[in-house]
This record gives sequence, C-alpha cells and structure tokens, in this order.
Amino acid sequence: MTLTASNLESHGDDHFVDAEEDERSGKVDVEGRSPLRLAWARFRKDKLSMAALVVTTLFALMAISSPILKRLGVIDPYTPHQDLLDYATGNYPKGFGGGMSWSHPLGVEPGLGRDVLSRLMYGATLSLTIALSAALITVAIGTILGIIAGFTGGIVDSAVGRLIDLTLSFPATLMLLALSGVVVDRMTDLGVPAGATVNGLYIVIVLSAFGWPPIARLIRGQVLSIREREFVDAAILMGASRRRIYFKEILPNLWAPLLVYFTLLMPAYVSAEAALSYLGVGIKNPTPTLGNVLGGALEYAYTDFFFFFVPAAVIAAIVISFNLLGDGARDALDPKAGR
Amino acid sequence: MFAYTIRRVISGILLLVVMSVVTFYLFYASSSTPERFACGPKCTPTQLDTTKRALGYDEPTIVQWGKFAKGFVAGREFPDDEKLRKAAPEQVVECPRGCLGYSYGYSKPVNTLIKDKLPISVSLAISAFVIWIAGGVLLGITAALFKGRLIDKAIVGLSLLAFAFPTFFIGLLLLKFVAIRWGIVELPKYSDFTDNPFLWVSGLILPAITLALVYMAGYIRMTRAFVLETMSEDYIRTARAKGLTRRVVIGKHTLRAVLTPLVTLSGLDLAGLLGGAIITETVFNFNGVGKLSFTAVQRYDLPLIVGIVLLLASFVIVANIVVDLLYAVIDPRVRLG
Amino acid sequence: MGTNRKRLVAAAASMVVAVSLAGCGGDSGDGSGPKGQTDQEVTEATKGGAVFSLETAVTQAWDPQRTYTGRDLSNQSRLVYRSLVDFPKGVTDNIEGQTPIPDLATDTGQSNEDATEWSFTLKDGPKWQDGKPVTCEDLKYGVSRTFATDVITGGPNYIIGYLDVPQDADGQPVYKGPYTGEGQDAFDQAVTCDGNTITYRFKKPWPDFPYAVAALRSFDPYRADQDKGDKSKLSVFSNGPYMLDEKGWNEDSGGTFVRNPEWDASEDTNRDANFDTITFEIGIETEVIIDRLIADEGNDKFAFTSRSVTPAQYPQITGDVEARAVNFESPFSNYLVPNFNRLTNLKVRQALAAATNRAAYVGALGGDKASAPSLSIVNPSTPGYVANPNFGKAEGGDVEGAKALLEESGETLPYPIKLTYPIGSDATDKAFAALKATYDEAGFDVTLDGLDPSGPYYEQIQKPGSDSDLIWGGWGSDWPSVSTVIPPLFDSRVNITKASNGQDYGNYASDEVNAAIDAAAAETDIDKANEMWSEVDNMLAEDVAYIPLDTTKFYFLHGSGLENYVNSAGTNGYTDLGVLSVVDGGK
Amino acid sequence: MSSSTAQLSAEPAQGGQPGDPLLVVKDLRVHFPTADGVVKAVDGLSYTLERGKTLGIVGESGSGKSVSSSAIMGLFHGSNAQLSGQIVLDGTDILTLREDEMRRLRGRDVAMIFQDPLSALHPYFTVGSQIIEAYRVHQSVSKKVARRRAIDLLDRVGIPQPDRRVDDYPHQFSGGMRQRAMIAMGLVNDPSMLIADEPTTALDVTVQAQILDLLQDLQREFNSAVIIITHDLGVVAEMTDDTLVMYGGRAVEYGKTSEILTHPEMPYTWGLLSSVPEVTGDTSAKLIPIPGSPPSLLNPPSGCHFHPRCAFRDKVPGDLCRTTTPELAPGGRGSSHLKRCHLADPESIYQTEVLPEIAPDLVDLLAEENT
Repeated sequence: MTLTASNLESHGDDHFVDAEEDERSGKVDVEGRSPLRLAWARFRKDKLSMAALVVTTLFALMAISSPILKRLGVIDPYTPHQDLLDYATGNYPKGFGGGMSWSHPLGVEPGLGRDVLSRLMYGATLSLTIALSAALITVAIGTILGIIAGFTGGIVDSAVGRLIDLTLSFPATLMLLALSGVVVDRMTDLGVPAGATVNGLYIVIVLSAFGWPPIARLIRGQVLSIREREFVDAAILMGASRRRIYFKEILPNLWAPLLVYFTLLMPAYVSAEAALSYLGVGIKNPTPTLGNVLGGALEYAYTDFFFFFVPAAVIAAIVISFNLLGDGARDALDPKAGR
Repeated sequence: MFAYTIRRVISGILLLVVMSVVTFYLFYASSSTPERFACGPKCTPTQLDTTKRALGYDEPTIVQWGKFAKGFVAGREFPDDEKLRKAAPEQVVECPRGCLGYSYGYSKPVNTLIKDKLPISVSLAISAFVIWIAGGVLLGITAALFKGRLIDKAIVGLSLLAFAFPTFFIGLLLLKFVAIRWGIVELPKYSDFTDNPFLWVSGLILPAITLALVYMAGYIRMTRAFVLETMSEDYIRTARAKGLTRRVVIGKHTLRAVLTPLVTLSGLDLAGLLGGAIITETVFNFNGVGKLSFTAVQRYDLPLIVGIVLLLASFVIVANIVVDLLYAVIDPRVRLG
Repeated sequence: MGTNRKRLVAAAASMVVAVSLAGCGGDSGDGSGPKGQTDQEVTEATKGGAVFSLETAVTQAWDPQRTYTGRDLSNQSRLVYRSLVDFPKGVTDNIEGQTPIPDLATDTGQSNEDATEWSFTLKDGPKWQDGKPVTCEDLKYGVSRTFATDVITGGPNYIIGYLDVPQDADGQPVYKGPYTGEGQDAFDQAVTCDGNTITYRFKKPWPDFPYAVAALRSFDPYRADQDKGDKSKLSVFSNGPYMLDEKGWNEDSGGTFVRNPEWDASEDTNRDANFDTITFEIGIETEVIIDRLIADEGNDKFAFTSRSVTPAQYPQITGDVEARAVNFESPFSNYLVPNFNRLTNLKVRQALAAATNRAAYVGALGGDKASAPSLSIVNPSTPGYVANPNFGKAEGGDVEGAKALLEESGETLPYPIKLTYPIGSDATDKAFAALKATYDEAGFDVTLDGLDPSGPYYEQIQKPGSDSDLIWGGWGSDWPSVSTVIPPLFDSRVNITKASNGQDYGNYASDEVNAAIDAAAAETDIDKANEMWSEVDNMLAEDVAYIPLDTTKFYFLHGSGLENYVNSAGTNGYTDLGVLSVVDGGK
Repeated sequence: MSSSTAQLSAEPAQGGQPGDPLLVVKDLRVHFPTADGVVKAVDGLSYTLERGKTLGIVGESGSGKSVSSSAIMGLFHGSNAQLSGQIVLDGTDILTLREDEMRRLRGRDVAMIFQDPLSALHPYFTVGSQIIEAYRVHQSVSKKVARRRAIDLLDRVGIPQPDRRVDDYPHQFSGGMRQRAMIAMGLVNDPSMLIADEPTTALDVTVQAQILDLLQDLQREFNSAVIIITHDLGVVAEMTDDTLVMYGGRAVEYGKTSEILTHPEMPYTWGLLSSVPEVTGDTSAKLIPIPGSPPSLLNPPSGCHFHPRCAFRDKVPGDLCRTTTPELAPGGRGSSHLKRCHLADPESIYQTEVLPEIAPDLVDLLAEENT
C-alpha cells in the first residue's frame, strides 16, 4: 500500500491551463470579492464537491456525536448479546440479515452479539480521530520544516533536504510494522496507558513520522517563491523578527495548498489504519476501529456477506468523500489546477 | 554525466551508511527481547540469557553495528561465537562480502533468503507494473480526451472506487470469489518463469491485478492530468496551428511530453515494489521479500529486518539515480551536473 | 482468511500450547453433526497416491531436538524419525493410544527400582536413509545435542535438567553439548552405551520416562556426521519410511517427502506408510485452507490440515462436507491465573472464579464446536484427569455468588482488575470481551490488556512486579501425565527467580503444594500417583491458584480422496500419518 | 528562393476573387461557457485585411486580441468555445469548415507565430524536426527535401550555420534565434497570411528590432498579409498599415495606423499612447499608466466597458458611459477611422488635455501640421 502522498505531490503543482482560461487568468475581479469567497462560490457550483462536503460533514458529525451517544447509551459497541445468537450454529446471529432488528439496525456480530452499527460508528470515530491527529501532525511537521528550510536556506536547508532523503528512503510500510513492538514498548515504559491509547498513539506517530516529507518539499518550494515577493522583503526591512516573518507573513499564503493536502491526507490515513490493522498493528479489539472491525469481518465473506462488506464500504465511502472534497477544494482554491 | 553519477552513487552510499546506523539503533537498542523467539517455548530466563549471548544481542549496539559493517565490507562467518566456529567447523556458514547478516529465525544468511525470495517479488512487481501502466496510461488518456463526458466520468469514478477499498479487501475478494468459489482462475501460486511461463502468468494474475489496481487508479488520474496539462501547453497549440492531425498532436506531441513525468514516477514506484508488496504477498501467500519481511517482524528477526530495510532503501536510492539519469536521456533540456 | 494478527500470534501460540499428548475424548455420537474422534477407525488400505498437508504455521524445525510443536512432533515420528518407543498407530482411545510400544527398542525400557535409571536395547535392523544401521551412539549423540543451548534452541531444552550431569556455578549443566565438547566426561557418565544397550541416569526418579521418549523427539537418534548445527535446522536425515526429496525443505512454502528405500516395512510395524508422497504446503491462511478443503478440487481432494474450521465457516460444513469433518476435544487447556502478588484477598479470587462465565467465553469462541468448558487445569484426555469439584458448574458465570463473595471480601467496589491475555484471532478478543461483561456485572471493573504474544505478553506477565491481576494461560502437557501439567506451572522452586516467574505467571508459591508435588512425582505406581496429583489439584483450587476456562476443540476437515483418516491419541489428535491412505491408492 | 515558393503556393484559390480582401472578419463572437458563467472573450469584432498589408491589433492582455486570432486559425474547433459571426479567408468562411478541412488550411494558408517561442516550441523535438514536420504535413515530399527546405528557411531567417543548428533543441537556441526559428516554421509553407502574436514581447530590445526587420523583409518577399498582435504601440507604428485597438473583447478604435497614432479618438487609446515611452523619446513626457485594471469578461462593466477607468467620463453628458454601450462608428476624421466612444469632440480633448501631458513637443509639431 502506498500512501497517496506521492500522488498528491504531483497533483499539487499541476496547473493545466486551457487556452480560454489563459485569457481569463489575466482578469482581476473588479468587484474585489475576497479569494476565499470566490473559492467558496466556485466550490458551491460543483455538485460533486458539495455532495462530498455533505457526506464528510455527516461523517464528522457522526464522529463527534458517537462518544456522546455512547455515553447516553444510544449506541453500545461493547455489550455482548449472546441471547441473540444461535449456539447450535457456532453462535451465528438468529434471524434475518445477521440479526437485524430495530435495536440493531445492522445486526449483531457473530460470536459475541455486539451491535454492528454501534461498533462501526464508534470505530469510525476512532479511525477518524487517528487520521485527523496524524494528518494535523504530518502537516505541522512538514510545514515547520518546509518553512525553516525554505526561508533559512544554506546548511539548514540542506540538512532538512538530507532528512527528507533519509525518511523517504525507508520502506514505510515495513517500518510501520517493524517499529510497532519497539516503539509501543518504549511508550508504555514512559507511562502511556497500555492498550488502545498506546496503540492508537503509535499509529499517529509513525504515520506522521513517515508522512511529512512531501509536505515539507511542497512548502519549501512555495516559501522559496513567496520569499521573492515584495511583502516579505518589506517585512524584513521593517525589522520583523524571523519567527514573525515565518508565521505572520508566509503562513497565510500557504494555507490553500495545506488545506488541500490535509483533506487528501485524511482518507489516506483512514486506509492506512485499516491496512495496518490487517497486518496486526494498531488498536486492538475490543476497542473498535474501522480497521479492526473490517478485520473481524473478513472471515465472513461466504457466510455473512453483508457483515463482511459493510465495514469496507464505510472505509471506501470515507476515502471517496474526502478525496472528492480535497479535489473540489483544490479546484476551487486554484481554478487553474484543472481536472 | 559520469562525474554526476559517481557523485550521486557516493552520496547514496553515505545515505545507506547513515540509514544502517539509524536502523540499528531503532531496533537493536530497543527494550524488546528478540531472543525470545529463537529460544522457543517454555524458555527459562537462563536459557533466554544464553540465547541472547549466542545471538550476540548482549553486546552494545555500536559493536553489533561494527560487526555488521565489517561483515558487509569484508564478509563474515557465522555463528558469531568464535570458539564454536573453531570447535565445529562443519557448522560455519560463510557469508561473503556484502553480507547483511544471519537470520536466526530461518537459520540462513539474510542474503541467501533475499536471493531466494526476490524473483517472486520482482515477478509480482513487474507483472503488476505492466498492468497498471498499460491500463493507467490508456484509460488516463481516454479520460483526458473525453474530458467531462460520460466515459471520462466513468473512468475517473471507477478508479476512485478501486482506490477507496483497502488492497487486502480487494485481494481477498478476488481470492475468495474469483479463485476459490467460482474457480475462474487457478489458485494463485508462484511458479518459476523458467519452469513454465504459462503457469508463471496464470499463478500471478490475481495478485498482480490486486497490486496493480491501486496504482492504476493513481496513474489514471495522473495521466489524465498530465495529458490535459500538456494539451494546454503552447507547443501543442503550435502543433495544431501547423495543421497536424489530431492523431499526431496527441499520439506524438502530447504523449512525448507526458512520457517524461510518467517514466520518472513509475520508475520510483516500481523500485518501491521490487522489494515486495507486503499486503498482497500476505493475502495470496506469495513468499516474496514482502512476506519475508512480515515474517521477520513477527519473529523479531532483527538481522533480517535490518537487511531488508537496507536492501529496500538501496532500491529506492538506486532508482532515484537511475530515474535522474533517465530523465537526462528523455528530456533534452536536462543537463546533469 | 483471518487477520494476520493470528499469524503474528501463531508462532507464539506454539509457545503456550506447545505440545501435548493425550488423546482426546470422542464426543458426538448423536448421529448429526461431524464425526467424533472415536468414530474413526482404520480399515483396509491401498498403497500409493500422494497426500497434501495444508498448513498455516510454518514448521519451525525438522531437527528432532529442536522440535516442540505437537503437530510437528507427531508428523516427524510417523514420517522420518523413529524413537526407542512410540505411541501406537490408529488408536483413538486415550489410554491405549498413549501407552508406549517398542519402536527402535526391543521393549519399552527397563528401569531400576526408584526409576532414576532407564535402559533400552536397540533392535537389529533399523537403518538410516544411507543404509547405515541406527546405533546406540546415534541415540546418545541425539540427546547430547540438547545441551548445546546456544545452537539447539527452540526444543524442550529443560530435559537437560533431568539427566544426571553436575551443574556449574550458574546452575547450568557443566556439559555444553557435543560441539565444544566442554564437560563431555560428565555427560558420558550420565548416558552410556553398552553394545546395543543405552542407559540414561537421572537426578530424580522419572517413572514415566518412556512416555517422554515417545512424545518428544529429544531422545531420538541423530547422526553426528550429518550434524551441521544451526544449518541442519530444516534438513532431514531419515530412518523412517519417508525422506525429503532432492528439492529439500523451503522454510516458507514447505516440501515433499518421498519413500525411503532403506526403510524396511517388515521390521517397522507401527507405520503403514500407505501413500507414496506427502507434500507440505505451508503459510496459507486458515480460512483459505478450509475454503479449499470445502471446495475439494484437484489435489485438495487428498489434503488435510491441523487447522480447525473457523466459526465463520461453520455454516458451510453441511452435507457432503460434514461427512469429511471431525470434531473433538484437543489436548490443549486454557485457564486464568490470579496474580498472587496483587490479589491477596482469597474472597476476591473466589469471586473471580465464581463469576468466570465459561458459557459466554465458549460461545464467543464459536460455541460447542470450538471449545468446551472445563473444570480443571488438567486436560480431560490426560490419564489421571479428575473434574475438580471446587469450580462449580461448567458454564460458570455465577454473578450472584460472586457479588456475595465480593461483599464479604470487604474491598471497595467496583474492584479493578487488569486482565492480560495474548491477542490472537478475532474470536479470542471476543471471548475476553465476553468474560469482562460478566465480571463487570458481578462488581469488578475489568480492563482488558491484550498483548502480542511474540514478546510483550510474556514481558508483562513474567515480570514479578507485573501489574496484571488476572492472566490467561494455555497448556498442553508434554507427555500424557499430570506431572507435566502441575509442576511446571505451580512449583515455585522451578519457576520463580528474581527476574522472572517462569511459567508460574500468578507468582503462586506454596511450600505445602511444593511438598505434595515432590511426593506425587516420586511415586512410581501410576494410579497411586494420579490420586496424589488430584489432591494437589484440589489444593490449588482451594487457593484459587487458577481458574479453569475451557478445552480447545479440534474441528478438522479433509479431502474426499483420503481414507483411514484417523486422529490418533498418540499423534496429539492430529492426522495419524502412520495409517492415512489414499482412496484406491490414487489410481 | 522566390521562384520555388511561387511554385509551391500555386494552388487554386478557394473562391476568392482577386482584389477582394484576403480576410474579412464580421461580427465575430467567441464565448466560453465556464463554471462561473459565460466569458465573452471576443464580442462583435469586425475588420478586413488586404493581401500584402499589415494589421496591428493592440490591447492589454485579456482584451481578446489573442483569442480573435486563434479563432482565425480555427484553434477553437473541438473545444467548448461558442463562435459566431464570419471569418472569411480568401473567400471561405472558416467557421463553417469541418475540422479536417480547417486543419488543411492551418499552417499552409494561414500560419501563426506565437509569443514566447520557448514555450511554443516543443521542448523534446529538435527545431529542424518541428519545421520539417510543419512542411511535410502539407507537402508530400521526402524527409530529405523537407530537411533542405528547413535549412534554407533557417538560413533565410538569419540563423548562423543552419545545417548544424537544424538538429539543435529549442533550449539550445537563444531567445532571438528561437523566434527566428518560429518564424521560419510559420513561413515554411509560404502562407498567404501570417499572424504574429506578440512576436517580440519575450525578446530584448536589440533583438526585437532585428526580428521586426526580418518580418518586414519577409512580408515583402512572400507578399503575405500579416496581423501583428501586440500591446506595444511602437511596434504598431513601425510595422503596420492598419490598427485595431481592442478593449474588453471589443474593438474600440480602428483605422489607418497613421491616423490612430496621430489622432486617437478614444480615451483608452490615449492611455495606451501615454504608457509608451519610446513613442517620442521626449524626456519631458510623462508616463501615465491607465488607472485600474482590465475588466472582467465574465461580468463586464455596463455601458462602455472602459468607463470605470475613464478619466473623461464627466465630459459626457448624463450617465451615458455607464448605461449605454457606444457604437463603433466614424468620428470626426472620416469614415475610415472608427471609434467606440461617447465623447463628442475627442480630438480637441486629446490636443488640449492629453497631448501636452504625454508629449509636449508633439503638440507643437501637430500645431505646425494643422496650420
């Protein structure tokens, strides 16, 4: 599995310009709408992107609400309902569609009888939390190193460059697998609570640790080009401190590519969590994540196809909607980057 | 160009040296007990200790790295214990120059293991590569040419779908239904190309498709974007203004330009895969380097992990150099220096 | 197919439930459902054909002294390595099937009065695959290798503590194995050859030594000139009916065995050697193996496995497929131990024992085809097994009783419990979630701590200062005797050191129990000894030194082209390759 | 040289009558539907061009000058652009041609020289092969013949050692040489019409002059009609017979170049003139840039597109500039000088208010001329 990072990179600096758009690009809007409002206006006109926004918002709402719903007892990912299972058939759910009923709309899982919908919802929450944290940290590391490298230049720049080379030379998937024993042990020794916390944290850390180089490269390039513009010179002339220049002058000009990159990292990390879970790394049962819920369903391809397919479909829905959102955001923010 | 290559190779070697140190410290200096697996079940603490000494895990990391480095440069003999080597010369395993260590899980030199498994991973990588490049480029061009039309939307939509489902899920779906339940293809199994090319192909087809799908999805989108980008270039307008036919404009001028980034990216992607596709190999039980590395992780087989990490890194580094050189060949504007 | 966590675990699982003899209770009999073990019988067979063994776990070693997995010990014995004594072929009865019969030796061994010395006389006739006869020196060399603990790893090395070789300052034998030759004199006194007769001398009485010889491969002969140390780990130099073909063994994909021309069928009556070749195909996911056996296509018609049908696949085992299935209790038992460093209040331990919901646990594992609740740490198939009366009903889960006991304990509720277990299959995770639910109902607050058994799990539970309160354990006896269950798990003298609690994960230490163990172990009368073991088991139960969970059940499926498929007691319940044959010899 | 080209161009004229203008553009509209609305890149453009004459189209970027010439090349065939009006080239309305018919015209009857030859030449093919390709697509000759032709033309446009440079890649050429190669490519089929889109913009000043000279020489030699698209009035003054000023997709002033330069009648043209330093070289002249920025073609200003930037709006009674679009109509200087402006007497405003600012010495000159 490759994280989409490599693909993202190439999409990031596309700028395909149609002949007609060449003409348009010269124009500047006389009404002076802000670029953000313009982008939003463009975004709103794209039906697919709007649909993606709606779906991702729903996922986000679900992610925010399911811990609350769990506390309220509306969803319950943990309590077994073995009374709903048929002991004679190897504890398969009784009844239609894997034990579907009003209280268990997607049925219950074989063996233990936990509610499938609850596990999916709560699992999606954890997967999205992991993806969100990892994406934020990835973007943060990449941005900081990219800005520092791009702005400082010289030895620092080449040091960051070597660090990027080094990081990219490691086979990421293998490292994610191989380091889990080592790093999880270390973190547990340092007092990180064992179980879901340390395993989840591990995923976040290693995904970020191997995910940042493309962003650093992107940002470094952007910084180099922004650096040449007058307003930065002006800031330097006015005696602004270096840190101020980084964060006050340069960062605001980078948010558009970062936003796009971030939106595309989210689904990549949701997939990565699932893949790592398949390989035995990450948060383990009973705490549900999309990855381990899918992992637990894989055996049921023949005997309970619905139970087998649904978790994968949820992952696919998240990946597709976030990707479309990211594409839409890119198109809206940079109309010249065409698709 | 020669001087450039030399310079790149030297910096690549330096990078590998740094990587080997980093990797050693990441794994060997950790608190885990790699000897437990080797020691076996019902292992007493004393036996655990003996095993640890026998495997040399009791020495400081830097000493272990030193032995590794020396072994790589000058070759090495196993077992590590010199007394034992002298007493029982029949047990000595020669690990000639380039030695990456000795896997205690497999009781073989890492190099031998990799040499055995590499053909499987390479076969898988190359067959997947053929599928994804052929499919990705053709479909990407088609989508670009029919931009905004139904066929474009269908291609882009399907590629997104292929991209969205986890690889292992697609692999299992193919294995469980296409191969086992419906029996449309033989059970995937690796055969040597030299033994029987037909079996080689038929055994590879499902894993290769699985592996190719996710890449193909990316390449469709990339090719499509490259083609659209190129078609908006001034020189394509020039070509049209010359009165060239659409076929020449697309087939010659556009493709020639699209080729360059595609060659670069696909070269790097292929290099990343030559060293094994862990998930696909695991799903289909292909004993390539990917599965070897997975087994190594399961067994805490540190020399094997380190050896594979460094091998894969060298693939990536070499691929980078090759791609840069290739770039100079296919893009007349690039001059190396 | 299965998560690969299973596979991460598969290796380690062999550490826990390493090996066992013990035949297995045949259940079934009610006409519907898969066959039971005792329903199987040996019928007339046709020679010829090729059989296939589909496996998930790779074979760790073909080196007899380095083998410790039940399946491999049995397969080696039936295919390539003969021992002084062996368990009979094709017998499913626990007692008969687990009673040694002569193989390389002329009888089942002669011991002195207190069973500290055993002698065997070699038959004339057994040959190695190069035609040379198997000698007493080969036998002596074989067991000597076990002392080279730096090379011969992974096997049941603890047996070097039994032989009468003096110890050095570190508490290790002064003999360091044949490679360095250090301390060779001491070994030469412990094991002696007199013509064709080999004599072993032990430090303590070892009444059931022949059982160990038959069950383990540690005492098998090994040819010194074929020994290349670690290099020989996966090579086979056979004296049995088959030998590895010229391609050898591939560590990841397996290999093929063909007939050994030097083997003499007339002299070896314990191996029918019906099929011509056997091919091991290893590293396949369990679900895929079962799917292939269900499909029963091509070579898979002649295939069998040591992997059980997974619960997810139960609904597919019907009709014709069911006729090819067999379901019975395995020699592997699972249990929980309370950590005596933490759970010092007896009432709390009793409450835990009462609340342990075996029915829910078994249900989560897949129900009565996957597992059966048990009431003793001793496997029901082990001769000497007695259901322990201290653990109440088989299904367990007495929430009210547990609540009452917790009230009496005077502890603040809910009582926090950290339950440490090795992560494994999805079903394992579910099973512990099921236990937690009932514990929590009874007034505990259980935190599940699933750890990777390839390392972290043992790190955690073997630390004497571990903060785990309740720990899962699994055990299969090394040979059919309670003496290989209770002492290794609860004798504090062999387990507890400053650095580790060995296999006494609960840090249980009782002088009373230790004394009782010594007495039982020294008893040479087997029936009397079993009574004494049963008493020790009662003492443990009164202390709640362990809480029994279940006996794992085997649920095997095989191809339609196989005949004489028998899961003998003497082959740990795995397919007995000594009798297996192909329908019409594959013609 | 000339004899061979005459031979090659001896093809039957496609319905054009001798003496008719070579190119007639009538009410050309080029609209692009986009996600944000319809972009009216060219909106009602008309002009004519005789054989052997040169037309300059002037305007800021985004004024529609490049789009209109791309339309003549038929480059919008197969795109989503909406074209209407007529483009009659040598008697044929090319807007009615099918793509393959149009393709046969492109490069043979009408050729185009693009701005920025670095990006307009394919980076992966040699200069020679690109010229050869342009030649062979319209002429069935062998590669060898085509290569000779390419070398000849490279020689003609002033590339030194053309037989060697023919195998160079574009990036190995200097900027000026690339533009010469571009011109060679444009002329290779001896077209009756040549469109040069900002041919000198990317070049430095000395090279600019050489290229312009070259173009003029070649035009004379090949007797082509030429359209030069530029924002540089200096180029217009030097090269062209007629001038068309475009703003916001429309023609705002059209007439003889001498007329337009000396008696401009549209404030936008004044602005253009005032932004050009080298018109006179007068040191007292002020450089007065046009305030504001080019209009949105998506959402153009009402009335006169130029009104938001026009400094002379108050000279027009009422709110006419904002509410009503002025017609392109003859002003005070005869029927051949068209302007699109509401100003009643632009001439006098120019003379009294604009000229003194931008070219004081020219005022006297004009005054002399008038007397």
